[in-house]
Amino acid sequence: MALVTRRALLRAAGLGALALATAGRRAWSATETSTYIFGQPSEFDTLDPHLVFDVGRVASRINLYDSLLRWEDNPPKLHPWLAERYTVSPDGRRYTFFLRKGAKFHDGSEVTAEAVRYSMERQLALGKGAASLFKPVVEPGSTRVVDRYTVEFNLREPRATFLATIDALYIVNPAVLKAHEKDGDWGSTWLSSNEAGSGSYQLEAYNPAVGFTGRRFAEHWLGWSGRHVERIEFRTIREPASRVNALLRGDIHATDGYLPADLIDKLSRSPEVKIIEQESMRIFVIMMHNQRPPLNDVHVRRAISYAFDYDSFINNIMKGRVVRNPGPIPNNMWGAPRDLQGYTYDLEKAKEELAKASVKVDRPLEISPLVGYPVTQDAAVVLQSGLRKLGIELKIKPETWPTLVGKARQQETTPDLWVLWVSTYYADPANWINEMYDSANWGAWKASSWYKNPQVDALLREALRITDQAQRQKLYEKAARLIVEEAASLWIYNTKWYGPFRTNVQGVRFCPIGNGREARWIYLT
Amino acid sequence: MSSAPPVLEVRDLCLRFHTDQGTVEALDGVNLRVLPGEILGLVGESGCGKTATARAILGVVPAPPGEITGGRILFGGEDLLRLPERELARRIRGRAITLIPQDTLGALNPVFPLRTQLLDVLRWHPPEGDGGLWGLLRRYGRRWRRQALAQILALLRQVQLPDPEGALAKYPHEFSGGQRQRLLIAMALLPNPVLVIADEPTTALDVTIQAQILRLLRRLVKERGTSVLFITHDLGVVARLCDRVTVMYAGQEVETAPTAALFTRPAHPYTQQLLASLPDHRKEELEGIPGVVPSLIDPPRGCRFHTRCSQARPECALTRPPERLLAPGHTVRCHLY
Amino acid sequence: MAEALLRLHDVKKYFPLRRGWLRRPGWLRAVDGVSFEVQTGEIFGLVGESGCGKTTLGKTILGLYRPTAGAITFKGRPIHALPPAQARALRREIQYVYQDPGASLDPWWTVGRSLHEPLVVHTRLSRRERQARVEEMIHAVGLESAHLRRYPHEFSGGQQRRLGLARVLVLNPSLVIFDEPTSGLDVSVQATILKLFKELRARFRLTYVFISHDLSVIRLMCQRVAVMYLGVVVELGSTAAIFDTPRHPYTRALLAAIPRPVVAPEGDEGPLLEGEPPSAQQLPGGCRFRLRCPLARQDPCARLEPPLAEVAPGHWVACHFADTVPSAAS
Amino acid sequence: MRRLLYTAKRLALMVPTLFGLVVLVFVISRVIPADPVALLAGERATPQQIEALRHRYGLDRPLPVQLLAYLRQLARGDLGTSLYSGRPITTDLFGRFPATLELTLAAMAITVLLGVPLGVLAALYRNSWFDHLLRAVTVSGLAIASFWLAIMLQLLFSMELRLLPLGGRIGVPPPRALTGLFVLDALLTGNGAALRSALQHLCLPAFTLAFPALATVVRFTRAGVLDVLHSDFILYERAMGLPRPLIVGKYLLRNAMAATLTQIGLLFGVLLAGAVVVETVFDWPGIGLYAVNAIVLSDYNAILGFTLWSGFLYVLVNLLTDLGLMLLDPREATR
Amino acid sequence: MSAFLKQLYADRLAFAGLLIVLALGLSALLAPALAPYPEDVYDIHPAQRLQPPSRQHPFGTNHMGADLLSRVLFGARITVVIATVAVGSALLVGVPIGLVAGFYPGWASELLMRLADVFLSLPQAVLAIAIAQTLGPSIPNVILALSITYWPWFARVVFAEVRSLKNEVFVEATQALGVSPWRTLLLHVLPNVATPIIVRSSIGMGYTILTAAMLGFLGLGAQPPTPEWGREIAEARQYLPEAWWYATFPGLAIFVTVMGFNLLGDGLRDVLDPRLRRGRP
Repeated sequence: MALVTRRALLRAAGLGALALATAGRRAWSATETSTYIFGQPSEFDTLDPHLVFDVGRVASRINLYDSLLRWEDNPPKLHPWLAERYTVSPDGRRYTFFLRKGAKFHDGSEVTAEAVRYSMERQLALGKGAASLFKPVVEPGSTRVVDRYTVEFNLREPRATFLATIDALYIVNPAVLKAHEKDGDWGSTWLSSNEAGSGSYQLEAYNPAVGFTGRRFAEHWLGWSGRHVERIEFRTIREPASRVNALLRGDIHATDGYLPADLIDKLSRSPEVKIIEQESMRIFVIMMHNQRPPLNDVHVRRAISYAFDYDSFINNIMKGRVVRNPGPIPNNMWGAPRDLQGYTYDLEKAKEELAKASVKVDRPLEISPLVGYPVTQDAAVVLQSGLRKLGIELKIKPETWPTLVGKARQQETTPDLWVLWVSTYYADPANWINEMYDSANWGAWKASSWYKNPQVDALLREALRITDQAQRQKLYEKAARLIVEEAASLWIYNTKWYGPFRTNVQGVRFCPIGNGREARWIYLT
Repeated sequence: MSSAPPVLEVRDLCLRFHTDQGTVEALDGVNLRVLPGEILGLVGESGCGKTATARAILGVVPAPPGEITGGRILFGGEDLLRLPERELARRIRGRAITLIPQDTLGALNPVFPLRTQLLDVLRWHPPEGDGGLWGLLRRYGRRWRRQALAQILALLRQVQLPDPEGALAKYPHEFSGGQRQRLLIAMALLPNPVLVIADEPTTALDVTIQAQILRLLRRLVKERGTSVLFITHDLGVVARLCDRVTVMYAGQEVETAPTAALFTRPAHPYTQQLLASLPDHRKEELEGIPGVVPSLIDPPRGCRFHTRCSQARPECALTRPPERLLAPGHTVRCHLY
Repeated sequence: MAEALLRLHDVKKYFPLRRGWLRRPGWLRAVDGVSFEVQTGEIFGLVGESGCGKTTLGKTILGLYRPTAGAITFKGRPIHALPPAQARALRREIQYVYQDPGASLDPWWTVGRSLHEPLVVHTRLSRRERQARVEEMIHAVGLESAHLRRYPHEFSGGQQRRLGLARVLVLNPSLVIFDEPTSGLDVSVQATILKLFKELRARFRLTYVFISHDLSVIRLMCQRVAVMYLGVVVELGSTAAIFDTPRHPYTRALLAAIPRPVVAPEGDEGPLLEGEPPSAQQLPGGCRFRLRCPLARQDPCARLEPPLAEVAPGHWVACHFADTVPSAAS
Repeated sequence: MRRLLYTAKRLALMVPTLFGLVVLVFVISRVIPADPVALLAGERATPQQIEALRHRYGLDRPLPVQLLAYLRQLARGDLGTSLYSGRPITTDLFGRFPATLELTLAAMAITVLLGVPLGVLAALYRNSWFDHLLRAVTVSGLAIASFWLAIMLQLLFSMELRLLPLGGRIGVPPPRALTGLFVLDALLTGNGAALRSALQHLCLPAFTLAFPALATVVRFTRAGVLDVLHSDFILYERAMGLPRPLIVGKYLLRNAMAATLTQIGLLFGVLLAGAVVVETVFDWPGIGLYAVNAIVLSDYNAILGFTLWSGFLYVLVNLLTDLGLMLLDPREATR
Repeated sequence: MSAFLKQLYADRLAFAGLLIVLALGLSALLAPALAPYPEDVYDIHPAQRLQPPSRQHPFGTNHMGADLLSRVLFGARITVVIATVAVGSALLVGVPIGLVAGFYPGWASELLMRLADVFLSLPQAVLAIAIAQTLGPSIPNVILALSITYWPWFARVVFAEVRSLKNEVFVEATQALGVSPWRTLLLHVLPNVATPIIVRSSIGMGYTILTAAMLGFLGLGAQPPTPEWGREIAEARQYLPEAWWYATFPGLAIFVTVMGFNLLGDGLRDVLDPRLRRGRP
């Protein structure tokens, strides 16, 4: 009775809405070619490039700011950017960058070595975002301005990954920031809603709830080919389904490439949308607490690794849109052993391993998926189902990302297991294997498996000290095998990037670091 | 006794209420006449149909559950029961016939100041020939309002309401019960009606206030020559106020007489026993009426009093006694006569 | 003369006034110095218009209100400041019949259970003994045992009065206070109820305090009467004295205002009071009746509150002009 | 004068309630099991650094001292800083409040403009088929989970029929900000495209939000009108020959509205709470969505700020309701 | 009792409400027997994910390939437990507070009611969100949050009823008879406020179920694999519009259940009102 009523009511309301909708169809379609609109999955809480260092909100950094070097394309290649060239001292501790002349900030002033020095000091002082990359090697105050266009970084020790990470240091305009500085905050209150960069686009409007728009910076040092857009808009649309619908209807031109598989399927059926498929470097991992019983027993960890139904997860739930990644380094990154088999779903072997274990699994284990990321939860449920068949109870206790990051800092508070992606912050195996399994990194969330193996430690540290890639590759492959052998974590898949774009979007250059958010190459037809 | 035609004549009025428990025969052939300029008392105990009669005359019996099943209500030669609702509201209610209600606080709208309520009564009951839309619009004008307020104030002074100017802006709850009753009298007299129906207007008041109000009401209506149908259960009030009395019992009228005659020579056994029930220190023992008022869902046939009547005869249970004239103006319905 | 059953001495009951949110201090002087005695076996009438404090006084005697000042003695024992438990125990002897006894019965309880309750609380009778007592009483008030299984709303107004009476009489009290026991009743029912009251008093040797605004009922029922006006007794005396030779102008006006079922010649209604009584929250100084009094003068009425003085044996009046008032009423 | 006094009294009564609210929120905030400071400190902070921060924010002091400090901070209009964006919570809330306000007002408008007439009609035609139909609708209105209704509406109107946008607040560049309410701004600036888009985006969320409230208003209006309909003064007004439209439209409605108005005040709380889920489903960038974001990010300061702000609004609206009631019914002021 | 049922039966909607509530109780109790695939609460079959309603799966399957009907049935358990415990504990706290505060005016009572007012000065759902969020997502915490936010409603209702009951003549009359206050409170006052308490409880069950579902929807409630209805809907969102059944059926379950409690509450209000109550002959 009530249902019929409601349906009738809906139909009536629908007729009313029809009148509204047909009248305004064109109004919300982005048909003009001068503005590029991107559907952004998460909000830009802050625009300060030194506060945030995540993949989701890279767009404000990469489009409004420049760095010394920039990763482009896939596989990623490091291109000169604000710096024309650089030199490394023989001991591998001094990096000198030579800036191109004439690069301008948006206020018209020139980008100088002082700006680079200021940016590094600011990044270190704020202690957030990319600071974790530089803190271990760059002492505050150690950066030197050689001349107006030359700056040198003096590292504490040789670091093979320093170059790979230097694109994470975004150069800000010191003059502007000093003008807005309050109580020694390095201007961060002001910069959270404003911009002081030299990037390809300059900020036009910003509302944390809605997103931001940028206008093309005509005087950008790289110049413009003529194939570009005048305005860019990154509009926050949190729900994946909403983004997909907006894209299908043409409200937006593009959205993120890590959509749930079902939605990618749906998009791929539309003639108005093209999907650009790229190998990415974003591995999906279930961390295990290697120091806490019963997980400190390698047999228990192996049993758990055998209890996850990888194929079912990848083929059914992920619809085959990801690839199995059996080890700690993305398959498509050098350093990943080509022939590594890894673990398979095999309950018999799992039971055997359990039998070999010296400790009994006598308590329910806890796993924490990430709130707001359904795939992590799905993985937890799949593991839960497998472990249940071994007689192990797995409790699911979702936590938010910040909470987990906080908890993963200490052994006592780190959950038994937790689910996450490790993305490409810089294109080097160290981004994964070093940060995750070198016990020197204990205390950072990436290292929250609390894995410790002196042999692995030695291999990984050696790999950081030397710069020869072939040599490093061998060290990494060896370390990777050891880590997999000891089942330090569950490595499940490496993401593929399925960038959905309206068919009139051209010039997309995907790079795992920028995730296709860099707008400067894009134009509309 | 005037021989002029009655202002209001109710003939054989029958009224039912349909309830969950059954059909209540609230009125079963009620007759009464109000003569020009007189105050007719309608007296009876609770549930005897006094108020239902008043509502039927005003045409405000809630229907459903109420249903008027027979009779006529003649007013100025017209049968009010046959008038359409619109006509009733326009010409009769609040114009030719007005009401003084019992519950003074409940009857006044609590959220409007007095002025609004008084003005609306006047505004919607203009003198004949000014009923069109233009007339109505004019009556929302300032000039009409000034005149109307003057008229209202004059009347408020007549009912001796203290501070009449200030009273206009006040709300009902800001007056005492006695003051509200004065107000309601003023409101009832405002359209200069032919007939005022007063439904137990002094029941809730203290005796000293009641005496004031009764005296005021009698003076005002006598000055204006307005007829009054005064409903009460208090025989003392009847004696003080009314010219004639009609006594009702269980939905029927049983006796009508000039007031003095009723108290000195009550004819109907019910009237007699009612008078005997009045507390009187000179009598050693009080006489109540034995038994209880019959249920009106399935009322006794014939004379409805016969179940409690000490002088009942067999025919009393069969037919309702016809009206008999005992003396000029004194009629009774009883088989004894 | 024996010791009075109940004695009130200068009893006052004030209620604090909360006016506005600032709680300006102020008192509603509901009962403002009342003294009288009630003899064993008599019916004592308390008469006055609404707001004169008669109900408050009744509840103060019962102990539901604690008097602000003054003393109440019952059977020679002061009862105005008893601790709660003792005050409750005293209610076995003093009972109160509410104006609307139907409302004084718990709607969820059968009448029988309600009638049992006083016995459960005050006695250690067995269930069977209680039942016998309750049945005796229900018959005494003219109802039947079958009625005990019904609920209060199933009774008519007159029957509810009888139930109320039965409920207070099961305890066999010595003093019963009636609060407007017949208001709202039709005269024919009122007559039978009043008759019942008289019968029961004789049968159970009760003393009544009869609170009413209805002078004719008071005159019929009571031996002695106190007339109250705005919290004080203005006249006190035998029924005959009050009704035949009223001394206080208020009593006279009250008597004149009663509508009597006698047709009087036009205009002969006697003196009517003008105006309305002032609010008990803002009493005038001096005599509190003076604003409506036909006899009032500036001096002494506005200056002095007249004391209750004996003008004839057993006849007390509180008026400066008690002597000058013509002693014969209509 | 009496009205003024009444207003003052109501305002004075607000103070202890607000104080209690602050204490309540404070208590909730101090039983947090997780450690907000650890979040604030960043990823590689040492225990010493965390301790220093704890000291800096006064979190190592006794609770009463902290409460005092919190009160002082609130007195300055400072709700604290978002642990995530680093901006003052007040800035964040004020930036998003217009969106919520617009949504709430639209829902309230639908509720009142539709609910009151429907309630009056249902009462006047009691027990008719219309009344029964309306009863069915209102009963379901109170039983439906608003997030589910929202999803079902999206499913029908946005995904299947493709008539209305799935979410968001506007599909074109927003109109120049004058009031922050897009519909109003678009009207004021004569921006037709923005107006159309804003209205289209407003349709579903406003209706979703309004639906349960609508049910309440219809029920209470109906009950109120029925109550008044049987009152003595309506009978008296009829007996005094006032025309029915005047009685219904003027005398009856004003009385019946008292009950409805009280409900409308209470409903505001329902709408505010409803906004949390409705904004989530429809991606409406208001304070509700902000709160949900804050939940996802464990941004305690933001959640508490939102809670406090909601409580404040709610108390304020109830105050306004009471004042409205006083204007509507003069007896209120003397109570 | 039979008279009571008869009256309830006469009010067809209320009776429908009673039937729904009984059905809910039954399915909660008998979920393991009724559900076609009771194992699917834990088990997953990714190969059969998101299948539309069919004979094998009348409600279809979810994104893990579990039978939705089974999960909805088991969800009734969670719902019944959450609502019963939350309303029950709110009742245990709120009713005594309201009773005592209403019957014994004084500063302590005033303080208690002021405290209730403070709780009521926040929209209940907002407060529940704040509490559930600070406590962390789990069913006990949801119950706690709901109880903390719901007791003031009982206290308020009971307080107001007791206040007006105190002015009823029959309560004063028991005092006049010399009945002790505690006896009056328990034997006379409490039964007379039973009706509003029962009605409040029934409607409160519906309301609590809605709020609990909302918390679940926001991810503040039960955790997987618990088949809680609100969370199911949240999970289902990303599979719309294709897997329409996934969001539809848990929502319908909420709708029907809450409707049942509301109808029952409405009906009880009429049936239990002592003024309308007909005594037995």
